[in-house]
Amino acid sequence: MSLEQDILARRAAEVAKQIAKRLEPCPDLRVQPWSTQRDTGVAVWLEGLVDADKLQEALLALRDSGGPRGRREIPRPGVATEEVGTLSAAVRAVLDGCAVIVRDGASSAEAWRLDRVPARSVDRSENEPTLHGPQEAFIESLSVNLAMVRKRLKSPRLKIETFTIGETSPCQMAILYEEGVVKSDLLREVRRRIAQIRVDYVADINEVREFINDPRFSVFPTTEETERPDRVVAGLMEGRVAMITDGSPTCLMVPVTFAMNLSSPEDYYMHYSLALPLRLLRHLMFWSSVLLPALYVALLTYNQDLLPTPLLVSVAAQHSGIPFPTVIEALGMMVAFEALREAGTRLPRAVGQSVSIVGTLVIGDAAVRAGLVSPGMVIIVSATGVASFTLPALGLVQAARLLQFPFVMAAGLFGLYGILMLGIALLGRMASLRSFGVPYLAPVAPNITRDMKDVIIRAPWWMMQGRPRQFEPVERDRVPRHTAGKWRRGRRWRP
Amino acid sequence: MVQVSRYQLILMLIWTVLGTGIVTMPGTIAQFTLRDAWVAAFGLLLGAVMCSLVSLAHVRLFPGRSLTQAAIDVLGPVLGRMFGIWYLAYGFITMATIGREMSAFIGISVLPNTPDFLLSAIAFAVSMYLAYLGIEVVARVNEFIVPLAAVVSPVLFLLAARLFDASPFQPLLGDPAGAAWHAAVVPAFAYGLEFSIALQWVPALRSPRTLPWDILIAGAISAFVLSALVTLTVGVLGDPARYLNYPVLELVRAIRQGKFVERLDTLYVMGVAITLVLKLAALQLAVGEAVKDVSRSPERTWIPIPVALLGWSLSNYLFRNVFDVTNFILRDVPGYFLLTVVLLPGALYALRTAQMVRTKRPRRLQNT
Amino acid sequence: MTSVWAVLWAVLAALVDFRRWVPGSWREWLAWFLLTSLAIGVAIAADLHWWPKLGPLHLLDLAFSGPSAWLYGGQGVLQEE
Amino acid sequence: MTKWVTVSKRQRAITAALLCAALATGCDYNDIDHLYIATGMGVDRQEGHVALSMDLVQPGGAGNPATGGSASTQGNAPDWIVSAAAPTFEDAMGALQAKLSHSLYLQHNAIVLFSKGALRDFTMIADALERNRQLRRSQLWVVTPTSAEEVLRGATGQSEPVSLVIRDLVDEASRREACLASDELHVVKALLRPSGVAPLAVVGEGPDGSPEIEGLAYLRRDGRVDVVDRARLLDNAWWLGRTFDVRQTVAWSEGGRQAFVGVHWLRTSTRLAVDGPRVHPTVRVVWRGTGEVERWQANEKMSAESFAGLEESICKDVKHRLAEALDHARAVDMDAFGLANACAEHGMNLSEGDWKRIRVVYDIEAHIVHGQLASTTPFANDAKGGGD
Repeated sequence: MSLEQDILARRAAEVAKQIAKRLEPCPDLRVQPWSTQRDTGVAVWLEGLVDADKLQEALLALRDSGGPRGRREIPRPGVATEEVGTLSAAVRAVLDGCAVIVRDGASSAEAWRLDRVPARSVDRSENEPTLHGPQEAFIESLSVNLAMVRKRLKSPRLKIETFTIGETSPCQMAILYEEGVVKSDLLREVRRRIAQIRVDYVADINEVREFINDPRFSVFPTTEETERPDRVVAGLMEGRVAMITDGSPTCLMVPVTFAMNLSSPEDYYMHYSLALPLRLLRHLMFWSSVLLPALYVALLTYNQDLLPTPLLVSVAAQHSGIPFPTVIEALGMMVAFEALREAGTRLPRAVGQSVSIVGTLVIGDAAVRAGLVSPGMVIIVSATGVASFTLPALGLVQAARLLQFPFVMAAGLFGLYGILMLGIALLGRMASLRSFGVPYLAPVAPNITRDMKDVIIRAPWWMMQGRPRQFEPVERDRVPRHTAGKWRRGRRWRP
Repeated sequence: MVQVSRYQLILMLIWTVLGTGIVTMPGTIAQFTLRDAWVAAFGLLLGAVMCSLVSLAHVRLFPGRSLTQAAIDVLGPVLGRMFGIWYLAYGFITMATIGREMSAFIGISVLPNTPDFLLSAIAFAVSMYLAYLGIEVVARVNEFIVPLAAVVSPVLFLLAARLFDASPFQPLLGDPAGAAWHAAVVPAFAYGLEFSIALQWVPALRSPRTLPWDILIAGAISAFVLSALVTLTVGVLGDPARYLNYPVLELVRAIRQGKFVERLDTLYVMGVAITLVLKLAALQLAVGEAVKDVSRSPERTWIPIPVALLGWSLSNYLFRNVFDVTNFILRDVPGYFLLTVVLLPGALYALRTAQMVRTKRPRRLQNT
Repeated sequence: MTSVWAVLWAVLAALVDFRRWVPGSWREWLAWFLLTSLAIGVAIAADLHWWPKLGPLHLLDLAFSGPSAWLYGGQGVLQEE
Repeated sequence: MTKWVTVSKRQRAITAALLCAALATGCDYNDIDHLYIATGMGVDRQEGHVALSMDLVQPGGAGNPATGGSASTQGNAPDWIVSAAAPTFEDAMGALQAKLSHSLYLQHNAIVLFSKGALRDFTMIADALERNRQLRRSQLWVVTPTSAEEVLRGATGQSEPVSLVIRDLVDEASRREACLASDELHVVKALLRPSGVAPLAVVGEGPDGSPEIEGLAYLRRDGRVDVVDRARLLDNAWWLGRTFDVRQTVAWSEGGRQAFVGVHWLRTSTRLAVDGPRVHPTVRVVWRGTGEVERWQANEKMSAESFAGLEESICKDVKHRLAEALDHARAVDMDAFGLANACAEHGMNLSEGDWKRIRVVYDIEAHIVHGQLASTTPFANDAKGGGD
């Protein structure tokens, strides 16, 4: 578009016409002339995005005051204003939910932010439920989400930078960090990667995630996604950076390590002694959700010697008469289970649950009765599913779902040896991953002993005075040393 | 910047030496002596001390340089490359030995019908991948394995210790000293000298200065572990340890605890397979570094494939059967390794010192 | 536009990253060629069961069994199974 | 960011081939229902042939709740026996496999049951067993005086494979007399030591066809066997190491009258110590026992003094039993109690047969802890009983 066309016309009606022409066909565009003693003009807005009552109130106030002459002279109670100088800016403002006030004879217009964008209210967290602790979750509005973070972190050092991404549909995006804690290199890297995003529109923060991810094709989540403001605040205080886009109820945090994906916010809201068994369980469950079917196949087809005799006899009895080789049986069952799981999430909620339960029970039972599948296989595959449900990070669940297939194939090829070799390769791959410079397997490999107190165990809060070293925070201690002195020595308050 | 911490280095060295050590060393030791087997295992420490001395000279004279780089520095591009090629031959032969030991071991113990070359091909492929990912990743995988090993191996130890019986060791030190020395030669010169591959990793170390000390620590830990293992093996198996190829495997096979724990040998084989892959990866890193220096290449990503390929085909070709491997280790390796990783580098350092003295003397005269 | 095969190929390429496995300079090519041809030659020799009387192992044995025997304590005490 | 590559046909083929290759199976693939799981092996000798009987698990059998009623052709038993004979052990294995439609799976073999006759060719068979990596090292080697095949066949129809029953029998017995734990490792170890004799558990066919422990057998490296019956089991078990929970009836002479006291040994241990000069060593048998009185048939009141007297006569009895067992071992020329081993551990290598001439002294200390229960029952004094 040429520069000439982009200049706002001097006549307000002409401007309104131009805007309408850009947006045409556009039945929800509203144009309303206004006039004061001195000026005349039009207001242009999209119905539905603008709070009509407020707009009329503001226009009324405008008429009483004598019209806009300069920016400062207009009394606009409760209305945020921006000056727009070009036609395309005016169009964008209209699309953004502003009312554009054009004055006859003026070279620029005003965008009044009177948006009433449809949004849901703040609700309980659905995807990351906990029993204890705060319950609220982010919604699809950036400003509300930022407010929710601000509400929890009343620190003057909490900094919020905004970016606009999306070529066709610009989208506001904010990065949040705690100044003085976050490592400056990390911040620079985040800004650099965000600047490189080229996308037409942003539907969800996942697009941002895929653009700024370290490994391009890794199945492992190298960014943390959460819909819980409390988790975001905890992350910020550890020296991490959070990203929120407008229109997405998910917040992205970097960097993240593998072990963090296995810790649930619940761990921090419960008594610390409970966190140890639960985390151990989750670590175990992650590996069993990846390996269980493969191990079963390996034990049944290659390494029967590892089974105790009574178990072997019972498994052999279950398996006699099954027409398929164990590998095929396993792959078939796994595919069927994945299908059921997918059906469970896609169907309407009321139907979905019954489908997944009924499906597993009825179809599994029928398959066993028909002699198509051995009962052991049904148990193993559903145990794998249950194991993956214990993982708090959805990204890891998806990784486990994907990874179990190659492992079963490896087990079919070389038994335990195949599993082991693939496992080492996977471990190498995981060890080579980095999330914004932080090794993915930290603090286990490379070993950071100080940070181990929040990996498998969760140390009591009074022992976690230092921030995790793996993120190299500028301020290493949560509380300045001189005030923390007596806690540091392990002494606690006694009556 | 790729950097390996001291802790990682020590772990890498321990796995490197114990990788094949736990498979074959108890067997070779038991061929010579049973009563003194536990002493012979400390031969490993002798090798560690030699390597430590060599590395002491190395890090003093060539801080931040690998052995092959040092050779090129001292001997010039032509002679230095010759040394590099000699070192490459050493690396490839060692790799082939390990590959053959591994394929034979796994073939015999868990996958008898799968061709050996296929088994070693997989192991070489995985270790190649690790070597490709770089020394840092190999070090991290080593680190990751440690907690697992720290849990599993004591359990195996304890389970086997129930069958322990001290009579094979009585009377204490009853065998002639010669037999104990014969048994100690292989641990000292064939396995202990493998610590020297750390010299090739020097450019990647965070603190190369402490390398001699780290080798000593790794050597002491490995010698201790090996001695405990050998003691346990001989104590449990008794006389049969003499004729069994893989005594530790038999030791684990003997474990039975109630009705549920009846056969753990496959688990043990898998554990050994992990350490062997890590060992192969560590060697490939060292050899890759040598290839890089010899071909004067700034890149290292192209190296793993040809190195692994050659190591793999050599492992199939050089050793036609397991006896070739055992024979080679018993008859030739001690002298070969001593020459390659102790005497030749020693000569190199002497030469360097001579060069330095010659160049420094005039300067000092000028200074004074 | 990108086809499905291109995506699969890109995933594979990212996982194994073989495009970086190609040598760059002529020296690298030379070393690569030497190592690979040696590997292939040896593999063919093994496949054809071609083991010469005086193989590399025998050469090493000739050279180093003496020094090793000296390490063992002077005389040929090596026991063979 | 992402640089898409254009894909040639060759690359497409490679990708597709890799995807297909992922569905293949390896060389050692052996599905569990294509295996005959052997839980026990019987070795017999038939006119110069080795006869092997395999105890194979029948997964569809009655013992498995998993399949319930689906009985297979061989009936409802949990196991079935297949036998074959051939001149050598390996040939016999081959002949066995030839009779089976699935491959024979030996890794779960729990026992090897030798008939007494089969042990004459022991070295050959032992070598085959020791070298066979498929077999467990922890499997039990057990002897039967009759035919192994009969013992195995006699008991089928129970709820568990017969070889597992035998294994449990021997396991249970070895909890009392440790020497009955005759697994391969211990037997081979014992045979290779200077004495060259190993104790094995003896299992026979009971009156109802089910197996039972019949005693102990000594096996010499050359295949000679000597069976010790159950009556003399305890004497020999005391020589061979620890016992737990065994019972002994001691004859106690008290003022000219005989009385019998039942002693329950909670634990006993025996070890051999070598003393004296290298030329004429003395083997000291150190026997220690802790027990309680279970039956008190003496007129005397139970007291510390009477316990002291009792301990004395127990020592005499134990010594007598040990001496008798040693005499028997000397008579059959088997160094069953490892006198040569003890000397070798002391640095003395005895020549063949020298062990018989070694002086043996007994150092026996019994410790009776309590016996209240035995004396407080109302029937204690009236109970009649005799020693054996």
